[in-house]
Amino acid sequence: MSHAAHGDEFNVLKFQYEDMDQQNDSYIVGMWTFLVTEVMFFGMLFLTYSFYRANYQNDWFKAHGELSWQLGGINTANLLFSSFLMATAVRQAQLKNRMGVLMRLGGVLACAFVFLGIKYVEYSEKYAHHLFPGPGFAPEVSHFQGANLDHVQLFFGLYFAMTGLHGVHVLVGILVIGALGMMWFKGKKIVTEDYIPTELVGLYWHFVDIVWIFLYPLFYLMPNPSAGSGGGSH
Amino acid sequence: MAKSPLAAVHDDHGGHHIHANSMYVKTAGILAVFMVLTIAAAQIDIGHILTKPLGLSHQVGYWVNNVIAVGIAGVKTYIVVMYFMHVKWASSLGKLFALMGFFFIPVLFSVWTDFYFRQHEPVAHWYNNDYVESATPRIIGSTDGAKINPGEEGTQNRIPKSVW
Amino acid sequence: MSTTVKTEVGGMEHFHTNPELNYLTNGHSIRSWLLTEDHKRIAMLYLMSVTLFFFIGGLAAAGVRYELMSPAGNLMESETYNKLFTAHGTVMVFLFLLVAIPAVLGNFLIPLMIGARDLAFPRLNLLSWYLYMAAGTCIMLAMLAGGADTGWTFYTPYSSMYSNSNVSLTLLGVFLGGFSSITTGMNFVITIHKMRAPGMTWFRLPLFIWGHYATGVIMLLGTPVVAITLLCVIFERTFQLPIYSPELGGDPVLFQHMFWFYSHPAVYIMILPAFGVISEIMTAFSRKRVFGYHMIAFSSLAIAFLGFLVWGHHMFVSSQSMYQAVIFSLLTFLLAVPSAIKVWNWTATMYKGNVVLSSPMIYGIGFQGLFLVGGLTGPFLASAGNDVHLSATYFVVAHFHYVMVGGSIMGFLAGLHYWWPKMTGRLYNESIAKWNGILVFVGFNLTFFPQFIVGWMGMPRRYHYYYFAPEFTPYHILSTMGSSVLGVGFAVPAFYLLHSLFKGEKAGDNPWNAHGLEWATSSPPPTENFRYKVIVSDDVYDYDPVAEHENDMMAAGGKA
Amino acid sequence: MNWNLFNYPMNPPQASNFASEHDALFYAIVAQAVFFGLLTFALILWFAVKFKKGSKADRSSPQYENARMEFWWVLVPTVLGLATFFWSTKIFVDMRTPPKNAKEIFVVGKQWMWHVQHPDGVRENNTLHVPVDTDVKITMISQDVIHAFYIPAFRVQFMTVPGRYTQLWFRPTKVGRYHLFCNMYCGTQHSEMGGSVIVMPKREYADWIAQNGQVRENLTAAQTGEKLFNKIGCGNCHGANDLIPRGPSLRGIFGKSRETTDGRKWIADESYIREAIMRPAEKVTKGYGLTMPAYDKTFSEEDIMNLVAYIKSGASQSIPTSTIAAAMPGIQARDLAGKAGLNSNAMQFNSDRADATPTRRGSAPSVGALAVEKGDQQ
Repeated sequence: MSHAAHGDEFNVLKFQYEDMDQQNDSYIVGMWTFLVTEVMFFGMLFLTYSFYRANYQNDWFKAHGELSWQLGGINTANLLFSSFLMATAVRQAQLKNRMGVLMRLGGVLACAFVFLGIKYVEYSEKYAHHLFPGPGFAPEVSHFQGANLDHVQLFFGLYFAMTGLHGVHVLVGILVIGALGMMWFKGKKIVTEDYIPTELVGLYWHFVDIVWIFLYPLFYLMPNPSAGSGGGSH
Repeated sequence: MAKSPLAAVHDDHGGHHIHANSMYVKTAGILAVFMVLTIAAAQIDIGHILTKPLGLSHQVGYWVNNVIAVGIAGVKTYIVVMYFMHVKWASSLGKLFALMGFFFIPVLFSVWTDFYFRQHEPVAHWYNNDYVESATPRIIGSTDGAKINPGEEGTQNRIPKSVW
Repeated sequence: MSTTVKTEVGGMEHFHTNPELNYLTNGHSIRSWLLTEDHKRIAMLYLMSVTLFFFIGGLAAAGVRYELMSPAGNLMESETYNKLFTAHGTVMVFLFLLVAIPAVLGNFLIPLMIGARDLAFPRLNLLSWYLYMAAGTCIMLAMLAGGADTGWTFYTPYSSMYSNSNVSLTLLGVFLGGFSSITTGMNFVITIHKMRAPGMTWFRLPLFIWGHYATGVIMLLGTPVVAITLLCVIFERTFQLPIYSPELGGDPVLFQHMFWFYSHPAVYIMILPAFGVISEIMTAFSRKRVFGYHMIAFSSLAIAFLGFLVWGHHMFVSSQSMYQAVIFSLLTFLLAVPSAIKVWNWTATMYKGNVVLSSPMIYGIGFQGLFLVGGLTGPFLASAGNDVHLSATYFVVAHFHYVMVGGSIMGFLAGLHYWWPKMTGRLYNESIAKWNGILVFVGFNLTFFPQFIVGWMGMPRRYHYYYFAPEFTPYHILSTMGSSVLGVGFAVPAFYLLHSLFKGEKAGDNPWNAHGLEWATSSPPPTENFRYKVIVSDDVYDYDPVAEHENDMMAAGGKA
Repeated sequence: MNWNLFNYPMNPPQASNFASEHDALFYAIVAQAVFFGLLTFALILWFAVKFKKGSKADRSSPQYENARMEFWWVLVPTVLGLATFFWSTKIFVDMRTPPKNAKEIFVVGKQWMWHVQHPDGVRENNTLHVPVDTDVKITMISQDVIHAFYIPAFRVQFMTVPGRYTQLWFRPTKVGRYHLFCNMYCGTQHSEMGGSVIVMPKREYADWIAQNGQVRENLTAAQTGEKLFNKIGCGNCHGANDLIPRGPSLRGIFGKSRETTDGRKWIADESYIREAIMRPAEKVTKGYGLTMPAYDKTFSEEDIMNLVAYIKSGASQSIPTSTIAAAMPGIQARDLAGKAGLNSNAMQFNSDRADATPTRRGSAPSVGALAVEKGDQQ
């Protein structure tokens, strides 16, 4: 992240800024504007989710039984822990403790890989059960206790779209954290002299956590919408 | 204004909050508690509990369940944003932009009013000429709603089933 | 800005390039252009690319117009026609209108106007151009591979399940273009917040900046919504993930909600920067401070905010709830007010000024005339009862062309003429430019006014032929004739502006004798924009019409 | 109001209860727009001339803010806007609330035709016959993509959405033939999706309904084929001549050479015609789009034999004359189609599946197939 236009000693302060305060505040607020766009990005998906859920409560309740709340729960705890590690990594960056940062970033990466691993297990199980929407959608009908399979398919459509996009964000997070870790490892001034780059990556990672905080209860922990036994879908 | 940018870093050093480790540990602890709460709350069918002793509709309990789930997620988000993401100590500009997205989500969700109103519109039912306040909550265009079998309603002679 | 304090900055010399060099001459290699982080060079890159795409979109429009000249539709196949109007819409909206003023004029001028050395994130700025070019490449590739035939609105389920054409690639292009737009918006918002020179308070900002601030906010908040919406359509086409599929109980109308949630505010992305340009031009050529500065500034923000609450007026006849439609109709009428304020404030600015009718002003007045018609035909469509008949007819087509072409493109041309001497350091042929401004105005009205009538008679939009309704013919013929004139009007500036690059007179730093920070630096500006530290102590638009008039009178008296 | 430009009308005919209401509002807004537009632009031009740099006009005490003036130009558009809003909302709500006893007609939109079914069981394609001075409610659904049912002369329009019924209503007030359009872009032949609305005197409408209900017996294969041809409404696209761009005329094609869009040449023999009916996608005549649905599930082999017999016999449809005069000048090509349709629209489809989604993408049908199968089970 160094600016080529001027000498080495100035590669922390970019030429368009007057001082570090201005630069740092711009970076932090800039990251937040990016996160605002991300909020809107996922917001639309949550909106779509809420319509269909409200409409097809019973079918979706039956469909959600295919998801394992235990696996999702492990992932939730996992992301929470990684978020904590990330926050402390930023603290270590403020303290300019290179090893501290590296260890915590390594922990975050490990958590991210575990997350993706569990996601892989979940996805491949869904795929093996023919729950991926589209031409191959051929679920075991008995699993859904008479739910309208169209709506079940809609459920899995949104499930794959939303958790998939979240997964993509985790992947991007891995790349970014990896790059940041490399910089710390090599002791690049741009990260060691100033904690802001680490903070920016941290902000992104926390956002990824926040999305999962909503995804988990909405997909994995649905309450039963109908009284007593099963209930008719409409 | 001739100070070197490197000097600026050192000058600023004290300006940034370096929080105690315990703050992060506490925050993570609270988040973990909320996580357990979410899972626990989801295991309880509040609708089922409310229906029998209190005589409340099952739907009420269902919505209580939902509100708890989303509410806890909201609180967790607030905690993450404020403490992990340091918005509590951010400049007012930072606060503004951190909140902007969350402010615009309700604007986005105002699309819901359309779907809400559709239920309450005086729609003439398609196969008989009377107005019916549509009794079933057919909020969105569901194919179930569309595939009406006239035979059920005793108006079977009006429209041959075949076209539809 | 005579009283702007100019002091040399100690310790910053290393930022300074050779005083002989400006941003254009500072490096001649292709690499120095393609990897530049200089906002001015990126603006020039954008200028070249939007011009290219504008003419591609224009060719498609010409095809559409010539086809409609006869009712039989015998020039091309329906399929070709559908692809042509889709290409026209997609290219013009996503590759030209959304980009033209913000990314060219905004990029170039925002740092200059607020006294900064560059935008807050120069590298992001370059990335946004590359994303834009990737978007353009995708859309062009899709066109070459046969094109999409969904219309630029990509309504589901036609786009997601039925169309056989290259919809996914086109959508991918639009998606990438969306991210280009987001990065530009982020840059503008942060720059305007954080990079203002000392003394440049919010109410000393030129209205151009206010317009772009509002635009940036819309880009940030709206674009991601449409990006994900279109991404869902791609998912639906490629992975068959059902998101809007009505067969499975999905709701295609939800797509329309999401699409217009962005695409209505997007209209303001196109027009708010043009408002900014016109505010600058009206003051500079009336030689008078803009009338009601605060009103105009706040009306921009009001438009940006209210703009997010009116999308439903695109859906009065698309099975949206009746009550919802009524609410949207009301909000739309309210939204008309800030636009009306602006037009009247510009008019009042001219009152008791010293109006100079140079070419930017001609385009500016043309903008006012056309935008007036565009704005005043808005209430027809805002009133739900009327819109039931007019929705999706040529009336709508004419209305939004008056706003988009008459407003946005006229604004772009006006701004380009106004700042061309600053951007290139050269003067173009003023009289050709003036006459061309009048030509565009006339050609535009000839093209689009007949469409109001034919739309009112019920001509549906996106029809390939209308042999069954020959009563529409004369209006289409008129419209096509007008479009030829308009085409010439759009082509001519390309020639005289290019000519000026090589043969034009040297412009000098401030050829219009205008006030504003951008005129206080040299033309073309140096890479670091200002060779001195900028401290602002004046109010914006610090013109003195009375004194100037007295000078004029004395000069005239002296001659007599 | 009837203005003309070169003998062409400048406004659509007023043929329903909404037309005059709607037009009054329209012209009121026109008046507003013309007044403010001319006023403002005249002011701009006048200022540009009067205060031209160096002119002698008075510039003393220029104003940069004037709260009172700005208040007025916030207030005036707000008040006018609200007035217009309430007026238009009244009309809009009227349009969206059909009266209780309206005659209900069902419409299915599909690529690229309108299927109309009258309450009495009479069906037609791309034409809509309605009695004058009767409240008519159209209940619509789309079979594939979104369409919009638009009758300019009635000032009514509404989209048809797959998966949900929508409706509009009107009361025709003037006998005549009016345009019917699809006004939501729906694919290649979008422009072709439309026809005429024919407003008839009440008695004629009753007669028309009665005529179309009758059944004739004891016919030859060709005659049966002709009946079927008319019943299905083939003549709506395959007219007496090649004027209808949806499909070629079938008159006398038997034994002739035909060229398909892929450049192959065929002799129009029995098997060719059969193939073209059952799987039209493979036999699209050069110069035409694939508009025709596949009828392989619709017809029995017997039906197809009859149809082939009819086409073999020359397929010389009689073109009946309509009692309805064309309301618009110069309607010719569509007129022929419409008149052919007048005789042939109607009656029942044999099949359970008027399933016509020929343009569905190659990869999608499996999704659709599921839905269709389920539909059948119901």
